Amino acid sequence: MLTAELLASSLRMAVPILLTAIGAVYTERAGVVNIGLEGMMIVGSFWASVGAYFYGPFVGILFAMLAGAFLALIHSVTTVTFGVNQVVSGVALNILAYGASRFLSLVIFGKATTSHHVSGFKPIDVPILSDIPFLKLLFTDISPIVITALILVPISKYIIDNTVFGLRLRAVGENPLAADTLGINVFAMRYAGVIISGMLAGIAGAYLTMEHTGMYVEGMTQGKGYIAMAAMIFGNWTPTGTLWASLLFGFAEALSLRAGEGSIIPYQFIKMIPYLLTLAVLTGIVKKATPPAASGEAYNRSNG
Amino acid sequence: MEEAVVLKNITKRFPGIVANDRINLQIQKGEIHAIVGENGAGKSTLMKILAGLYQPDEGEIYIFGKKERISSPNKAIELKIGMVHQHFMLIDRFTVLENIILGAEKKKGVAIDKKTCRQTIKKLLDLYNFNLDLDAKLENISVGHAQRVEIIKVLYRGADILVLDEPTAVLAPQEVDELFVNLRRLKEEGKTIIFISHKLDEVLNIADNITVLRRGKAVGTVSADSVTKEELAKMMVGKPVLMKLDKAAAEKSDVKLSLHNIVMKGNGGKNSLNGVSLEVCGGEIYGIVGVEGNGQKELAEAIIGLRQDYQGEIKVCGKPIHGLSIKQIRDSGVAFIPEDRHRQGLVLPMKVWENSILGFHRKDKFKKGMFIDIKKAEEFTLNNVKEFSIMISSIHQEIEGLSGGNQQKVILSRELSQEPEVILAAQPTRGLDIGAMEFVHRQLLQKRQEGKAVLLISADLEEVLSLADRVGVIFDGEIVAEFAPEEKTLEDIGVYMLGAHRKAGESA
Amino acid sequence: MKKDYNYKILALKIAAPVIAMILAALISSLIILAIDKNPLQVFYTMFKFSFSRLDSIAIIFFNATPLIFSALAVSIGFKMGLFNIGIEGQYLIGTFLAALVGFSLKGLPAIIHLPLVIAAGMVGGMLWSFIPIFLKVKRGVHEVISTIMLNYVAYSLIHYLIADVFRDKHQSLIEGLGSVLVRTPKLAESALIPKMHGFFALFGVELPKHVYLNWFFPIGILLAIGIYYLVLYTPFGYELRAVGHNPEASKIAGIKPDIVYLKGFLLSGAVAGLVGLSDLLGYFKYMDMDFPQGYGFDGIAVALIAQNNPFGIIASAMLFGFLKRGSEGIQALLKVPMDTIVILQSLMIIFIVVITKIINDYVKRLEKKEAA
Amino acid sequence: GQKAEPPKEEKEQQEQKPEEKKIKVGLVYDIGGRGDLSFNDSAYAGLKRAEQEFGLEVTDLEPSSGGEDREQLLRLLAEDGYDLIFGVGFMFTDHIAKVAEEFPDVKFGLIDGAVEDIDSSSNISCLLFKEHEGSFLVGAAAALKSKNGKVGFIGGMKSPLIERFEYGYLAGAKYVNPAIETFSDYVGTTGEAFKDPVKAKELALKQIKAGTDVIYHASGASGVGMLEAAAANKVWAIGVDSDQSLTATDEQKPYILTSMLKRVDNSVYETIKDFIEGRFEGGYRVFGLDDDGVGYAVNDFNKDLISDIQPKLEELKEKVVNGEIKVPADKNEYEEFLKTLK
Ligand SMILES: Nc1ncnc2c1ncn2[C@@H]1O[C@H](COP(=O)(O)OP(=O)(O)OP(=O)(O)O)[C@@H](O)[C@H]1O
Ligand SMILES: Nc1ncnc2c1ncn2[C@@H]1O[C@H](COP(=O)(O)OP(=O)(O)OP(=O)(O)O)[C@@H](O)[C@H]1O
Ligand SMILES: [Mg+2]
Ligand SMILES: [Mg+2]
Repeated sequence: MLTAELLASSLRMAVPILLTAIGAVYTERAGVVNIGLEGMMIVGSFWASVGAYFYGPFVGILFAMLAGAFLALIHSVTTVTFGVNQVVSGVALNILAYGASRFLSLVIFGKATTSHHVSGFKPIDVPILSDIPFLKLLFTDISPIVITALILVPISKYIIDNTVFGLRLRAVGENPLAADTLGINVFAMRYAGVIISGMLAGIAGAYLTMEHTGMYVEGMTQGKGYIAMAAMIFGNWTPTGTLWASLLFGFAEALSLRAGEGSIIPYQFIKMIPYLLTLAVLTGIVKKATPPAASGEAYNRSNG
Repeated sequence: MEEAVVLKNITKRFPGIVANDRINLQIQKGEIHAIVGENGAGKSTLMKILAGLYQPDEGEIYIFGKKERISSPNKAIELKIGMVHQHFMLIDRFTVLENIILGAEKKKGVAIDKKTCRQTIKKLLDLYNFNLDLDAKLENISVGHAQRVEIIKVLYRGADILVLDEPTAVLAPQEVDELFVNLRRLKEEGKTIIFISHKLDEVLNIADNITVLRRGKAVGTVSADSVTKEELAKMMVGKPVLMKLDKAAAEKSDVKLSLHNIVMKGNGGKNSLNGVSLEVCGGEIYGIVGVEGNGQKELAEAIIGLRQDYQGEIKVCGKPIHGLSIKQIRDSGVAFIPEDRHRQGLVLPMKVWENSILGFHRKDKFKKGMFIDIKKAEEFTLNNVKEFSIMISSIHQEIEGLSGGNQQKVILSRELSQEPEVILAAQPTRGLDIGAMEFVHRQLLQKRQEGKAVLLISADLEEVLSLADRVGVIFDGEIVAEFAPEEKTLEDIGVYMLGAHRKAGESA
Repeated sequence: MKKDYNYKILALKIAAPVIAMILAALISSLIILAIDKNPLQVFYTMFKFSFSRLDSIAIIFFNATPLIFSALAVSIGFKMGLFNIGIEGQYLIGTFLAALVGFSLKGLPAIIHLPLVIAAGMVGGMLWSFIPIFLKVKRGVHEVISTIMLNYVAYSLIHYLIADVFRDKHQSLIEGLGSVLVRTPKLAESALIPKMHGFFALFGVELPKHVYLNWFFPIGILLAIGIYYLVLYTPFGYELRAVGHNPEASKIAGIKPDIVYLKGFLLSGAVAGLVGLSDLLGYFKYMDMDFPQGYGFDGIAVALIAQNNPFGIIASAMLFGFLKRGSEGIQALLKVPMDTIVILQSLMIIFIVVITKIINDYVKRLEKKEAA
Repeated sequence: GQKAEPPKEEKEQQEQKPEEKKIKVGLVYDIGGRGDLSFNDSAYAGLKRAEQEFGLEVTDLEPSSGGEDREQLLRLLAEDGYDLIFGVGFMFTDHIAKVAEEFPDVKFGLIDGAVEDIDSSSNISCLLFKEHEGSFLVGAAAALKSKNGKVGFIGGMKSPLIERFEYGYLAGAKYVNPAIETFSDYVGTTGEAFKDPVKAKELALKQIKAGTDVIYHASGASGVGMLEAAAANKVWAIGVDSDQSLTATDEQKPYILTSMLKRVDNSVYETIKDFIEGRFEGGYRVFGLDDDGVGYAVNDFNKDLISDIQPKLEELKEKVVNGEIKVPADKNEYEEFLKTLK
């Protein structure tokens, strides 16, 4: 069952989850819960089609990032500046993203549910890896975005663990008051975290549109934004952990596609795996989850 | 000689209270300047203003002669002012190193230059021969070490003016001594140190000059070697409190509350309660004094049933209560006035009348069928409001809007109106103005007349001495001495509180 | 002085949603202009179409019905400071259990069958709300994440049950052509909820045949009133609010927060279990793969706009019902895509939460000034 | 950039003068609506054609994402004085039945759905298609073109309708080459399965890796994922419903062997035409190979690709039309059919 082909499929399925989940790590480590990731993926997938259709893949990515960032900016303003409930804001943004994308698609492409065909980046081979027999299938003509996503893991791990930015990001997520007393701009850090998450979610959407199917189709994110949150939790709020979790979830999805007629467990149950695993993690059955201490709490100095 | 800090007419108001009232203060460069005052005197507030956390409503600040607006913590750091907060500002999940450098990281490109940081810190550690494991996660180190981290944090930022807010409140005596050695060395280095405390011996020991705050006002600055502890105490508390007089004799009845050898684990291996035994009779006020964090909180929580993880036996009116729910304990006749009224005593967004039946809302007298009998509850509240002369616009007002004193009165009225046999009062007057304070005191005395048992836990020595029939000094989770108030002077008690010759005197 | 300052607060609290709606409407107008339509004409048509016709008004009530239940369920969570984002899953499970009881039991008198079906719905909702609250109380799992996960588990589970287990195999094809629905068998007549036509007829109001307004609407209203009194005037409701605002103080006062959370969440789940029943028992008469989804999230919005006030919830559910009906109108009559209304709704939510927050903070400052 | 058409219709509505009353034709899509690259689009094409030809006033509407308001939209059109109203998709079956009863003077067209016991006097005309017959031909084409002797099918939402595509296709393949190996996958079990190109692509890649070199899909918009995968791996793809060679990208066109045409557009057009000419008939109207209601696409892009097998396909078409071959429409019939091959 565990063929290279299955792994390749798992990887493709994992990438959008991974990109968004890494974003989730940034926003959550900064202490802001971002349920709106699903919506940010949606606008990403749509705007990528616009950018790519009129100006080519690079603009596609750019548009996707900007769109995601824009939604994230709204989330920051409402939750960080005004301190409204982070979940509420996220929920509202998801509805907005859905409606706005359908509407704009109608205006721009003349149909609410699909864009025109767009073409993505040229697939590439990863130098060394693509020569290794077993990995060949995994690393020959794959999307540059896949590679970007994988590279982002160590980079993000480095940023979060070893850079000034990362340290301060984690600080405002753990104890904003303490960070504040040390002259760290809590709001700025949180804005940064949220907006990074928006950009990455946007890229994830772009990946679906440009690289995977060559077309934007309404609802093509299929709730991957939520799975990404699950992956982030399952990965224990760490980039590396998120990688493992995303691959695991991607694997589950790839598996569910192969559980056709004949399989013993109905594929609906295989579809549940990511969610059940996440619950298990949160419950401490698999391993103890340790969310950032101040995650989900608005900060304003007077209550400090 | 140059003045490091000059405060002119600093005023800071909080809802219902003037925390700092036109405070003037001069601090010379290179001195250790102590600020003393009772709880709620306004010490922390004043220092938070200096650290840029609060903005004063009025007044001017001069740092090294220059007029400054300390608009933010950043500004304070620029001005080389560093503060060690009463409640530590540390991040549990960070390492010691990360905690120290946070916000003042030495960079190599975008990355943190951990190596240079480490060296810089090592230098400081050696200079003041602190020992600290820089790679330990903060959640795993002791309070004493955490405090060192805070101090190093400040030095690492090159602060010349150090503010330490009640640094000793959490320290064991020998740790206190170490701290003092370090402070003296810092002074030699030419640093200016502002040292906050309400412990007189300490202050006299370490400080050059002492400023006394009382109820938000600066009542004077004296030099340490020209003042005695008595004089200081007098300045702190103000003129001897009147109500001492109308404390009529009440005849003690039988034991209503008894604790037998209570032991409770604390964090860091050592017990927070270490075999506490005491008895409170009806018609008696038993006062517990001690340095904060010596087990007062735990004691109260054990009695009210908030914590069950203790050995030993607690009896209320002869009945053991270990394992009973909080509700059951309350029903068995225990009233509780918690030390933090906002967090533990009230539901701020709810109405006055709702708060005044909190915990008793299921009592039959407040029920009509399946509903709460609003009418009864309102009558009840209005009655309390009259009896306790609570100042409110309406009992349908959210209790948030009330001043601290009136909020405390609501709690008091609620707890005392249920005819309790045992009254457990923790810091009942913290942060109250004199009027409210006197009122609370009179209420407690009245209950005493009525033959109830009152256990009064307070950090306010004067309060305890003026109210209690018997006083127990708690240190390290033990009652180290027990005596009648008139038997001991302030300094004797201070000595017990600091744990020197424990079990001295006619101990329990 | 105190008095009129209380009125001021009241005024502010009411102002919040109004301002939000105006802002949202303004932005939506820009959107409408973008597709060169006339906003005024669009809004006018929405109102005219919705309120100048008997059936529209009844349909607005019908549209509002599920939202009333789901918003009430959400608000119960909010009251105790918990976020039940799992209404979605809870009503799917509830609806399915109701359907199951509806089509598997036969020959019962309606007087017994209908109550059974409704009870089944509530049980289903409670079942699905028990898991997250149990995990929270016992294992400290945050309810937002767990309920989101459980929503997805519910989707898959329901799809499995409908497609593979209880699928109606007895739908006839004509000449073996056309197609049949992937759905449960039709529910027994005795399980269905009666329409309200007869009732309105008593007042000489003849509802058109195609209106599906049924007795779940009045049930929803009664429930709202019930919950209003429960929350404000019963010891349990009192505890809900106390724990919601300050668990620690409540605990010290002798209330057990965990018990309150448990009871409250189960209640919320039970109400959530009713969300889908108006559609199931009053319209579709079977549950299929495309059973309406999203009532849970709309309910959050409705509850927010109403600031969790049960009567406000009825009003804002009506508002959403109107927006839905209106969007059908402008789509059919002016060819304006319904998505403009979706956008309008989401903007409204965002503005509401922000403005409400600002106003509440301002009110707090007012009160502190009062005190100082 | 392409701009939306709607303004055109809108102008007509405004310019419309009361005296010369145009015939009004309305159409309500199934979820997915226009742009589903499938029968919604096809229906729209038919509507447009009729509009141009007969100068009608037309409106096309889309139900909300849940589809609860299908019935309302039908009714609104009926009330708004539309003379002929189409419901696209079997989801409309119950709704059209209800609305048609309320508006006996309005005619209705139901695509893919069958309202029970109605006759020619009814105001509902159910437009049904023998998708299995068309699928049979493309199945044969697939088998004829497959070098590896492996052909695949990808369906959208698992349902009897899509299964008819599946088994017709498999039968066609087996008919020309009983030894051929077949693969079938479905994207999902809900309406969502018609908008999930990501999954469709993965399924296609899976089949391709398994050696399949011709893949046919009946999965609406999800299909673009399959086309993408096929082109990328240089294997044959077979489109569905409308001629997908025409909408595909230049990279994809060379690999689209043909498309199974389900002429929803014709059925809509025909129905409108009959109505205008006063020949509207209720009941069931079946479109099959005989009347070109279904078939396979030949266009500038693929005519050279299939010229070699076209004679064979025409021959099979003949056999199906004259009943020599009875194409299976579901699993059981398919298994029966296989026996007859041995
Ligand atoms: N197989 C796995 N499945 C899920 N999570 C994993 C797995 N392996 C490791 N993790 C998670 O990855 C996280 C990080 O991995 P690792 O311990 O190798 O480096 P790390 O320094 O913890 O990473 P980071 O710097 O991102 O925290 C771990 O905390 C763990 O939660
Ligand atoms: N953020 C705040 N909001 C409202 N009131 C406050 C706030 N901070 C302090 N107060 C009040 O101001 C008064 C002074 O508080 P402060 O903490 O300065 O006293 P303190 O001298 O530090 O007492 P302690 O010895 O207990 O630390 C107290 O009555 C306190 O309740
Ligand atoms: Mg790590
Ligand atoms: Mg203080």
